[in-house]
Amino acid sequence: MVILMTLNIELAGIILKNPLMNASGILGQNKEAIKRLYEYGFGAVVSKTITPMPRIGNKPPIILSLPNGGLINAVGLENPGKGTIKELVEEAKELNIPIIVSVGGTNEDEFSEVAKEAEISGANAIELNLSCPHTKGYGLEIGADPRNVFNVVKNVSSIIKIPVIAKLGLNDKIVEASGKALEAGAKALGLINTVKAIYIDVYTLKPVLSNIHGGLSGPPIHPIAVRVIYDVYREYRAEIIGSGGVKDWKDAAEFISAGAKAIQIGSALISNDDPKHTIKSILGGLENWLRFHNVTSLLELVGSAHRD
Amino acid sequence: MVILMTLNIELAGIILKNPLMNASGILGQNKEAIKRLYEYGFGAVVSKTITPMPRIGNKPPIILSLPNGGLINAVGLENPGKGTIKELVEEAKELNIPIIVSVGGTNEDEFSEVAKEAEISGANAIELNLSCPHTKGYGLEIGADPRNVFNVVKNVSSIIKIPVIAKLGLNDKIVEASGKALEAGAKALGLINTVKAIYIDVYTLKPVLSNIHGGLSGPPIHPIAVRVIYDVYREYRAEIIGSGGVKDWKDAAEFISAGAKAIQIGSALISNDDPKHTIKSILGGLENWLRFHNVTSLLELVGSAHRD
Amino acid sequence: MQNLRGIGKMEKKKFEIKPVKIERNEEVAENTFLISFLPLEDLSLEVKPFNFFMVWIPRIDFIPLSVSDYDGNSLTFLYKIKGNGTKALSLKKKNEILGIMGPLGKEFFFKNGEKILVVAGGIGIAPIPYFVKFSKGSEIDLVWGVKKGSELFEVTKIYGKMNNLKNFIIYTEDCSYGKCGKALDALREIRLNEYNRILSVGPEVMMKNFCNLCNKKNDCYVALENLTKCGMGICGSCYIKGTTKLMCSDGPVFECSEVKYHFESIIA
Amino acid sequence: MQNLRGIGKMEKKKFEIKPVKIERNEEVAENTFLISFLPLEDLSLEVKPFNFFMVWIPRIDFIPLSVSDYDGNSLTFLYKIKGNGTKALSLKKKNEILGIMGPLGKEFFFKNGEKILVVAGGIGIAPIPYFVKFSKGSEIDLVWGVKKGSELFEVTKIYGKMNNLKNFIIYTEDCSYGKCGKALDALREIRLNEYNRILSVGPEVMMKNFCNLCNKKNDCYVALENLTKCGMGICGSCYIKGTTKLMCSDGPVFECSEVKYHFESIIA
Ligand SMILES: Cc1cc2nc3c(=O)[nH]c(=O)nc-3n(C[C@H](O)[C@H](O)[C@H](O)COP(=O)(O)OP(=O)(O)OC[C@H]3O[C@@H](n4cnc5c(N)ncnc54)[C@H](O)[C@@H]3O)c2cc1C
Ligand SMILES: Cc1cc2nc3c(=O)[nH]c(=O)nc-3n(C[C@H](O)[C@H](O)[C@H](O)COP(=O)(O)OP(=O)(O)OC[C@H]3O[C@@H](n4cnc5c(N)ncnc54)[C@H](O)[C@@H]3O)c2cc1C
Ligand SMILES: Cc1cc2nc3c(=O)[nH]c(=O)nc-3n(C[C@H](O)[C@H](O)[C@H](O)COP(=O)(O)O)c2cc1C
Ligand SMILES: Cc1cc2nc3c(=O)[nH]c(=O)nc-3n(C[C@H](O)[C@H](O)[C@H](O)COP(=O)(O)O)c2cc1C
Ligand code: FES
Ligand code: FES
Repeated sequence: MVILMTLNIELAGIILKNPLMNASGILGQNKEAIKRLYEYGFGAVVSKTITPMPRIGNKPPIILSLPNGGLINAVGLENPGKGTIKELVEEAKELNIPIIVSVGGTNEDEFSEVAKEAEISGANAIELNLSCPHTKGYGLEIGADPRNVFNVVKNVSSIIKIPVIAKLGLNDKIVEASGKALEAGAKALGLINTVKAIYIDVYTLKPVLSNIHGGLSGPPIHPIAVRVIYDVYREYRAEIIGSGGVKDWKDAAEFISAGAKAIQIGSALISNDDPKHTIKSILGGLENWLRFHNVTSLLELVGSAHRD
Repeated sequence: MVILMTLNIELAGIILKNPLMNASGILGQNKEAIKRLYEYGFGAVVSKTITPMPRIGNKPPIILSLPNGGLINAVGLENPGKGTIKELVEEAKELNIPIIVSVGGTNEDEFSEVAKEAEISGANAIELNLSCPHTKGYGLEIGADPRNVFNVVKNVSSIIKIPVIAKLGLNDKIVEASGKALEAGAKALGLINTVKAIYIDVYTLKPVLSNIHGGLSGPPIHPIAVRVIYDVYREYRAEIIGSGGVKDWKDAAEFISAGAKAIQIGSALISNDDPKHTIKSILGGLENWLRFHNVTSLLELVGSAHRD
Repeated sequence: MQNLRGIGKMEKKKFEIKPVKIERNEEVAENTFLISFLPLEDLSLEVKPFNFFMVWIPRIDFIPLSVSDYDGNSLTFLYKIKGNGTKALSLKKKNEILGIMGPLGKEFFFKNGEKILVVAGGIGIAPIPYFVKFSKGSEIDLVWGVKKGSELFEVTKIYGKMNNLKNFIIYTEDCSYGKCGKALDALREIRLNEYNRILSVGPEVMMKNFCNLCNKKNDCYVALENLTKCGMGICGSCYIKGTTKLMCSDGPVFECSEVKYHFESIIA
Repeated sequence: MQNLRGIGKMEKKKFEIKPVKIERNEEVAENTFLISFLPLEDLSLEVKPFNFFMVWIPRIDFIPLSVSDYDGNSLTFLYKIKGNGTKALSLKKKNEILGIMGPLGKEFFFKNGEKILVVAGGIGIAPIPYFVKFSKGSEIDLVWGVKKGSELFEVTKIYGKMNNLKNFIIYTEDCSYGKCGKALDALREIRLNEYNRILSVGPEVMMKNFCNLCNKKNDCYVALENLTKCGMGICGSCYIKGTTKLMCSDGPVFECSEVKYHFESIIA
């Protein structure tokens, strides 16, 4: 107990017993999955991105492992619609773990509609998915335009009181867009989402994902995410949740040094490795890392790579 | 001889005995290096990016290997200046291997100045580096703006007769920028360059590259490059030289299926692996791949992933 | 067409798509096909009973199929045409190339001399031959029930003789062959206490009823066939209602007690 | 401060930066320092004589240093202050953390009973102790020349006794110790034909002269210290003039015949 204390962190006003959470889209669309994530040992759980109406998503193959150690996915924002939020939040409350509802939409009204539902259901925060790279109309098109980011965040944060997190994907203006999100009322930023990619089978000469395009995640994108976190933190000293390729404590520590306060883990949860063990060993590694630097709280290391 | 014939390909009017070349920046800044590249077994050699005046580049560390299997570099466009082009081209002529001179600059005049020198020296083609992600003023800022791409390519192609290749890096408008480059007279496109990234040492809490920011290359970026090649080929059926993470014949074959006619290899040449062996085994793999698909020329497989 | 094996060194990982060539794809009973694959690259797969693979039919579908047989190289599946995916698969010809992802799921077999009863319904027979072959040290009795006699095929002719397969009883609902009735009828006729474990594989309704009938505490198992989209434990589509388990990662075989809530949600 | 070893599994690759803790960093002679490192993570390095490492002094420099000693865990280097990088290194204290990249370069040693003469100039002595220790089956004679006696230190006190080190002759140009003169003077006094190989390590001008003096065809070697920026064979900064070789990948030890053009371009 005393030892784990050191990994407590406050993010957007929410106290997390540790800085790790699942990345949105990894489980998190029904109460069973929320409980499974809880059992993995996370400090908070994040729902799958929820849109106002249910979405069926793409036909499999929707997720593949690649020879470069990453995953590529085009799930297509499959989700049961906003009606499911209540069940997810209730389960999290029962388990006494903070829950962040990931919110998707094609325009300000859709985002607001789901965000409102999340607040009513008692979610601790919402995360606006402004960055899905493979579903037309839902995501990257919005997130890559700082004005759109401003408008969506502004709209949503004007109608709800719980913290709003803006999750942005890799784009040319990500630093500017981050600034706009903060200006519009985002309490924290989620950086980054998957990176647009394609995988082709050279024997059949066919793209493998049914959607052809997908998003690259896992270790390949980690140094790209570090760069974005570093640049955004340098500019705004914002609260950042890092996501992208974290598989061990060093990856997590690198995000924290760059400026992240919390960390989302997605691809590393494939059942290849034992997810409980993965989380435990990341937390253990981070604890040792605090000891190594002779500090008692993670906060002291957030953004530490920016010091001289 | 008869077997290797199948890997012949014509790119931007140049006949290559095989579709592989080094990626710019991997050796290629003096005649000794040109010969070394020739000995690796490439179908063409590419010079380091040359600017009008010599550049000293960044202080080491300038290149690192990362835990995710990629490299990160911020060489800083070190090069001996345009005066060296003659020596490089002469060496290539002596060895009877086509040479592409990579050209760098901060504005249209600088690009034109070096391009002209390359033409006078007898280079087979020039490659405009519109995509260096870590050297301010030289690259990505130009390549990410389709109008700038148009202007530089137009300027250069109006003053020289040898083929102009436009090398673009990952950016939001890469498909549009590719179109502009072609419109302005580029005979082929180089896709992609490294992707902006940072690597931080979690023990000393310091970014490791002296330049802090660097470009990610190697296997991590391969699926991203496939995506760009696929999208650009789909739009324009352009001649494309693929670059990004090719380490074996399958990676090369994936590029070709996506639409690449030729392939540049950079990170896979680190002396860890034996470069001669790497090239030989990629060529051997591609030959078998042609046989597998029962075709006699690579050209028949270029863009094959776009067929129904 | 030539085999590309050995061209390059590639790490083969469980969740990657691996190219295979169709060795045979034959209708062995009505709408029931036996397909076998040869890998195009060195795979060195470690395949265990009840592992399954996602089979990729390029640009058409990606469907989970249980390993029906494996000789260290050739990988055999048995499938029934259900919809588009299985239909498309049945039209694929010898030497065509597909992709496979796997082996997925947890293994399930016994080598320790136990007595095991398997009750298979319809295409539920698919994983049984490899299970029997692998559970060498165990004695296995098999009950296989089908609706119509046309669904039957000669198991030992296809898979070879299995010495540890002791009794093999067939039920047909159309009474055209073997015993007349449903596979589960056997549960009333056989003394279940003689078995260490009892396993049922087949349609969900059948497995649900099986779990209600099977009175051996903790030793009754079923092999689920939930919707499987990723096979790697992250999409959540295969979850087991009322539990935190995922079929693709924790199954497909579960004890009846683990899937109680899951079956309760099925209208029988 | 605590050792983080064993916290997580990490692949250790040659060209990655690996964290090390300074175990000692002491001036052993004028401007000459002995630094040893302990890895912070399990490395299992396979270090051979004449391998070198790039030593990372965070935010300051990244400099190539030859392995001077290695006991399977602690890694020792010997360096001379030349400019900013080596100066900064000399100011680093025990327990501070640096990074190392390596081992780089090709190994160079003999175990087969040959007789070897080594002529080291100044800090060129650095790689010799590990070379001697590794070349167990060979008999080694060592000549070490320095400008001033203040550059000397007791080699065997620091590195321990080396049984296969037969004769050890010291030259000083200021005549304050040992023989009076330059290391290369030894070449005129020693019968070179008694040796199977002769190796010189030191300033470029010295090695150039050595190659001119050394008359044993193909058996005269030098260890180059070209500008080294990447250490992995892709930046080209360490190229050997007139050849297609790279010092970092093909060296640092070369036969005199291989570096003829290279030395020709040196004035003096
Ligand atoms: C772990 C696992 C192992 C399996 N092993 C085998 C096997 O060895 N042999 C075999 O023939 N089948 C097996 N199946 C079932 C097989 O995957 C489905 O029959 C197939 O996916 C149907 O695809 P389709 O496109 O042909 O039909 P669809 O068009 O997808 O569906 C056609 C009909 O089948 C129903 N259906 C779809 N998916 C399933 C499912 N997973 N379970 C039950 N009904 C379904 C649909 O509701 C619909 O009524 C297995 C499934 C799982 C999860
Ligand atoms: C493979 C290899 C192994 C080496 N091993 C050792 C060793 O074990 N011990 C040791 O003390 N040194 C060794 N060196 C040399 C050492 O790397 C340089 O002395 C050091 O990089 C100088 O860095 P600096 O920043 O202190 O000096 P700088 O400021 O870079 O330079 C100071 C002076 O040294 C000269 N200089 C710079 N680099 C070199 C070089 N590579 N060779 C010769 N002169 C140079 C400069 O021209 C200048 O005159 C080795 C070099 C190589 C390539
Ligand atoms: C299968 C899968 C589904 C995903 N679905 C979503 C989603 O619904 N909403 C979202 O914001 N991000 C989604 N993502 C992105 C992840 O949340 C995360 O940002 C990304 O995968 C990078 O983290 P990782 O490298 O740890 O996986 C998904 C990622 C994967 C692999
Ligand atoms: C060390 C290094 C130096 C590079 N220098 C240049 C350069 O000067 N000009 C350029 O256009 N690209 C440069 N690049 C990018 C490569 O040409 C190539 O586009 C990129 O590395 C992706 O290919 P790879 O994954 O095969 O390395 C450099 C890459 C590396 C690793
Ligand atoms: S199929 Fe995706 S979690 Fe099981
Ligand atoms: S130091 Fe870069 S090639 Fe040798």
